[in-house]
Amino acid sequence: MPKKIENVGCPYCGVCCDDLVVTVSDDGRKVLEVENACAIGNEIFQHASSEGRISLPRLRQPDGTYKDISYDEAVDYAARVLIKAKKPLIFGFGSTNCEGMAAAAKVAEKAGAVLDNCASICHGSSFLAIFDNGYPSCTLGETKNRADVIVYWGSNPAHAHPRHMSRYSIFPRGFFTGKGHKGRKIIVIDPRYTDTARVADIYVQVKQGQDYDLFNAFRTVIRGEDIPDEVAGVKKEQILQVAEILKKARFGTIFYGMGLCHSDGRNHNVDIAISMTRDLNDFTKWTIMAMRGHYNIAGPGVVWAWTTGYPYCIDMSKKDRAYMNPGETSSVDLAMRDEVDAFFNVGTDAGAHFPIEAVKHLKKHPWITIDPNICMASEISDLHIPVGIVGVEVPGIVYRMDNVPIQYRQVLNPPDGVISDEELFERIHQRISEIEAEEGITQTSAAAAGTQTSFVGE
Amino acid sequence: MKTVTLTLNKQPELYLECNDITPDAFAGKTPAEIAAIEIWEGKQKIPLGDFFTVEGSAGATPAETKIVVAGDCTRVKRIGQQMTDGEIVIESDVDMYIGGWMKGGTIHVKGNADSFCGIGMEGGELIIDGDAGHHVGAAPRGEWRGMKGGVIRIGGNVGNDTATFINGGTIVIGGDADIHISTHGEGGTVIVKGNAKGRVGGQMVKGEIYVFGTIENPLPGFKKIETVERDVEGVQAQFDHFIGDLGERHPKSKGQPVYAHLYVKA
Amino acid sequence: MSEIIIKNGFVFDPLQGIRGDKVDIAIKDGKIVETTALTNPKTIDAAGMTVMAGGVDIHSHVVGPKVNTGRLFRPEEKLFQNIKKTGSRMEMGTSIPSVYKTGYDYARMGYSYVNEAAMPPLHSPHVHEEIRDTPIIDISAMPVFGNNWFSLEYLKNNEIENNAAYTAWLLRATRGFGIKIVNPGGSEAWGWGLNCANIHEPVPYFDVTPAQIITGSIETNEYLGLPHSIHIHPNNLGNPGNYVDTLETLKLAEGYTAKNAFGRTQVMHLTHLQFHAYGGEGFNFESKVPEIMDYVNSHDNITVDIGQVTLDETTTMTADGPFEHHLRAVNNLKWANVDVELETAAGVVPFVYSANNKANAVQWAIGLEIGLLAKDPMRTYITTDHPNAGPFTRYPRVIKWLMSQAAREAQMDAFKHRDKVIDVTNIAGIDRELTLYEIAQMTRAGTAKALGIADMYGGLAPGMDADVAIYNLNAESMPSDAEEIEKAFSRCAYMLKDGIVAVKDGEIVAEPAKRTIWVDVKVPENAQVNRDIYEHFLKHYSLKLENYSLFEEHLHNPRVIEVNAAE
Amino acid sequence: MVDKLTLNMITQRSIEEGIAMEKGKTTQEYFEACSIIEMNEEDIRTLGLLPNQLVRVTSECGSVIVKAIKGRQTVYPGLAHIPQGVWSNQIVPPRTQATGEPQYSGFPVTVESARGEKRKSALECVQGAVGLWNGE
Repeated sequence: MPKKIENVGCPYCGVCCDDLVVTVSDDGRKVLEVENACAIGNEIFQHASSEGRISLPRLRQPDGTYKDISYDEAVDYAARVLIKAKKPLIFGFGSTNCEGMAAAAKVAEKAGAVLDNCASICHGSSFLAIFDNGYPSCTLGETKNRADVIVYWGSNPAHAHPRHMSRYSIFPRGFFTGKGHKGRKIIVIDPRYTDTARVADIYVQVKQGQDYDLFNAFRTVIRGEDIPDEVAGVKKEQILQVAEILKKARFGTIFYGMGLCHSDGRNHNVDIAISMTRDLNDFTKWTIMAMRGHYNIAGPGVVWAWTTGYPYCIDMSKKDRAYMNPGETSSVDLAMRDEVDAFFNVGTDAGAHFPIEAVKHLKKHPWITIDPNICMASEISDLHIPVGIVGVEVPGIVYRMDNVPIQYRQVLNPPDGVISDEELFERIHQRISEIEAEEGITQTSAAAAGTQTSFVGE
Repeated sequence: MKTVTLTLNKQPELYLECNDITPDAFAGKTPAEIAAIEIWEGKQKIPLGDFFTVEGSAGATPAETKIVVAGDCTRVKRIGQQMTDGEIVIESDVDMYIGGWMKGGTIHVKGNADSFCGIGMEGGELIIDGDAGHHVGAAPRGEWRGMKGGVIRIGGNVGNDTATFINGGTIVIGGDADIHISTHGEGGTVIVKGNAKGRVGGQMVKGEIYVFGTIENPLPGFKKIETVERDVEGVQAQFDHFIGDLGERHPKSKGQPVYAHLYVKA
Repeated sequence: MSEIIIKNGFVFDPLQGIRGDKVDIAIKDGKIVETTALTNPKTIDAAGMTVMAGGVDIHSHVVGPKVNTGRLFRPEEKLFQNIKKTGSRMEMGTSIPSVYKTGYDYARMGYSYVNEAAMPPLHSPHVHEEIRDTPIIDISAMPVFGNNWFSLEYLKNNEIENNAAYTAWLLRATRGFGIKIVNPGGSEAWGWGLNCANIHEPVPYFDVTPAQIITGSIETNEYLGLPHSIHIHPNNLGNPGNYVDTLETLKLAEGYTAKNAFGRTQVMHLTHLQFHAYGGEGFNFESKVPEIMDYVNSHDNITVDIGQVTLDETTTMTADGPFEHHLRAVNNLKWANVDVELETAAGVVPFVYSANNKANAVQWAIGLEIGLLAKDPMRTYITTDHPNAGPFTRYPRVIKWLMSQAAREAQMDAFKHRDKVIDVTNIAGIDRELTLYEIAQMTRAGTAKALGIADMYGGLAPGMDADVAIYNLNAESMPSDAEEIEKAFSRCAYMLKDGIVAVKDGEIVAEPAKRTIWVDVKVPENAQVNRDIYEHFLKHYSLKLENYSLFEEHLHNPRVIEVNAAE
Repeated sequence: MVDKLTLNMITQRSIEEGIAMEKGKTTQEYFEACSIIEMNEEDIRTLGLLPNQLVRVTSECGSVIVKAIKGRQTVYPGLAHIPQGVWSNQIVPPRTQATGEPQYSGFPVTVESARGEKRKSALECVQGAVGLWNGE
């Protein structure tokens, strides 16, 4: 009998839809049907049970081909790479659960690695802005229940977060928003007339790269000061019109995306958006939220903050302490500066998503990919270690774009023998300890280690 | 004043972190003791003497100690970090954080410096003959108490984020500046002899900026109020005087709002 | 299994009335036992030292989303971090330490139990993940209720049974410990950028007053018979003149008596009283501690904790959303805010308390006055509302100030506005110096009793957990230099957790397993509440009911306290 | 009409890219979804192209052959878009301006006709860049 599993979380985007219904075959090996998911989410579940999944680690041979090896061999290889490197980089975690991230942090600390996640090339700018200016935000249910004005700025949920608008922002009827879309004003600010802009009440076409100037104009008119006739390609009249709507909202949310984080000024575009949100709270209630990309890309920021105090770009090479300064300890900068000498690509695809120049630099050193799937990174690695797909084969906690933890379920069994990220990292940690003991390698904090007696775990 | 000369005699595979190359750390030490000071390459701690030859001798106090660093230091970070007194001369290009958090003394880089030089500076003088990277004299991440004092002079161009959260002190840029100058500033002075690209004084509460060249994209939050005659860095000239950032909060002093001032050569 | 005997120490155990006597403490298999039960124990010689039960912190913010936001958005306080790694993990942070530093530092101070003071229910899986990673100390977490839509509706109509059923459900869903109330009604009003300025101002839309929320919550708590009482952060925090609201809030407890099987006697715990004892207005605020403490001293169904300002740079964080917004406008520093759908709101703002600032110095005096004017140290507890008034790592300093008038005077002399501070406070006229026995009351015995866990924690009677702190303080000849007191409480000579030596000479030597404490209440089936829960999740929450309750696998090493309210 | 046009390049997600990526980066769907450049009609005309012809896009750090289309999500004249992924990253400048984030959006490129050339597959792009490509 096929089995119907309800309330399944979707391992695609930061919307973290948790209302999927997945029907799986009797033997728990195949997905037969996925209900409620968007086209992309649907594809993830279908792909999990497709042919061609690999179930053993693969090691690059001198002739350039891959050879299957055992998990024990792969763990040993990975551990030795970490020990040997003066400064290994462990990057990714776009599709890992929090348990896996916690285990990876333990490995990074032990190995004196730099630990970084996809935010480094995505919403890292948001972190920089939050460091400087805070983050007046809310959970998505607040937006659904209260918001009468929604701004999408430099974000395009119609493409990147397909169910965002229907679940939380534009369309749903909430407690104080019983009229749904009819009761809301939607403002889209973007240089492109996107599919999201098509559903907007007001579309503001900002000149690419001049968002900061436009925010500055909004803030200036909100404070009652005058501005030039045109700013960032937008006419003064439209700026005044939108500013009035923002001030008169009962509750508003600004959802912003890569349009701010990836263009000139990066963090400052977000920084001034936060300043504007703060200003608007002198008039009414406004909140702001980063449209985080992957379903659990908020996760590493959360987990590593409680572990090290930093959300990303965490240099643990000193082992006693961590240090963070994007621009220096961020993956692409480390790559371009040749500042790391081993690369772990975990649950992401740096091969496809880093600028190719950065890939070339990293490729000078050992490159290990930990990912369920074949991807660009796996195809240029020295070692590819497959793991179970989180949210499909591996359960666990993930953090939604609003940092709300969602408990994900398992719907399929992983291919025979394939382990989770968490187990893999625990085994690498264990193996590093063993090798260090065998070879008498002393830690930076070796003196201190001598004072540790019995550790009783949970 | 006594001089210690360090010569980098081999290149690291990665980068060297040398926050103890300061008169403070060297003062009162023999060359052998200086050679034993620990520096870092990645997770490895190495004696300074493994990479540098140490000649000459240090003074008894930081004030009496001058350090000359020779050899190609493109891959050496953090020289002069938190130094309080004395002098450092770097003969070549140098990597990040030069003069970071420095409180006194002088550093002279004869080549270019990478990003974060003079970050969190409190006092002293940092001179870079060539270009500097991003975040010159800026605050470290999350810190709202930025540059408090001292002088930074850059001969060439700088990247973005000069003087973010500046509270005091002076930065003089000989060439052009990329976007973001004195963002969130609450004091201090930045002088750009060349052109500024844009976002000059955004979110700025108070402080001063002078631009001798042009601003490619001026912010709408700055309003011209007058044209004034000023003597800046020995140059007497007419400047258009703007106040701003009108989008930002402005405290009152004796009943009058306090603004940041931007002067652009007329 | 392991046996330990602690000999020759001066034992202070208020739960047994032991006042510094030299009593041997016997430990077997993680529990305190009679000395006769030991066969071949290892000996810890505590000669010349002070022995107490492990500390029990009644109110601290150590795990969860707003604490973590504080960690995340303050990289600057970790810039030159340089702590040698001595435990299994590195220690990062100062005002808001990482989970590892939190566990290690509490253990170093001899604490074994911390009650996390505010858990947003929606975020409970996050709270439990952090609990899992916090070493050594046992942790409970109180879900916040005072702005929760269910409770607002039920209490508006005085439906105590329904509110009780919902409370029981939420305690189980979040694996929570008790009823926390933060700025009742005000945080919901903050959903619209508003606040409830006093206990009589109705909540927008819900049309229930904070006073109704508070009395209804007391009735709910006593109906259920929970181990702890309601735990309230009252309205109008931090504003001059707020002592009036505080007194009115305290008076709401009149006529209620504690009904429970856990030895608890109070019906209301009012937290961080220091922030709520202000007279005057504007910048001219003054201490109203005598008025408040007179009331507290004469009403034994109330307990309070201090919330002592420690004059440090710290990070404020509370589920009092509007207050944090107000604070941001005061110091113009970075401001994080999270409104949590249907439940609560929280804000985080860094704050620098300075001895040069008159207001901060007055706050300092007010906090100490609370401790020094307390007639019953079993009902007044030492906290810093960590990290709001200062980090918990300053408890030893607070103890020093409470135990030494000379130390207080030294601090007052360092104030820039010394005389003005003395004018508007009472601190200069108080010569009381608290004793070690009183400190033990304020830091473990009293707090354990108020939390309803005094059968396990806070004392050294046979049968209790073998959580023991041994301080390098000779009770018979206390040091003349008060700094020695601070030093001794900062890094204890020994800290034992469940009979395992976790700290020796102030350093972590082992990381024994820690627990999650939660309260499971049985209530009669309640169809209406079940329906309300179903409806709100169907229409208003942004996630599914089935994914809201904590999955069993995310609860770590639980210790459940069972309560039966079904009869 | 000109041979070369300088445009301002941005790279962002598209839903086609998202679906295809989950299917696999070596699939034809991914190839079709990502090896394209969306330009304003006016700019396509200025280059003397018809929609769906191949162009070479060159930035400060490299060049890539993609198909020029008039996207559904229109860009204004002077702006161009390649969906995030393998092809866009052949030309994205890795400079981060000390933020950690490469210049994924807002960098100058020149676009010119690439008649007679062909688009590389994803694998050829990436493996080729690191010396691992050994033909189909």
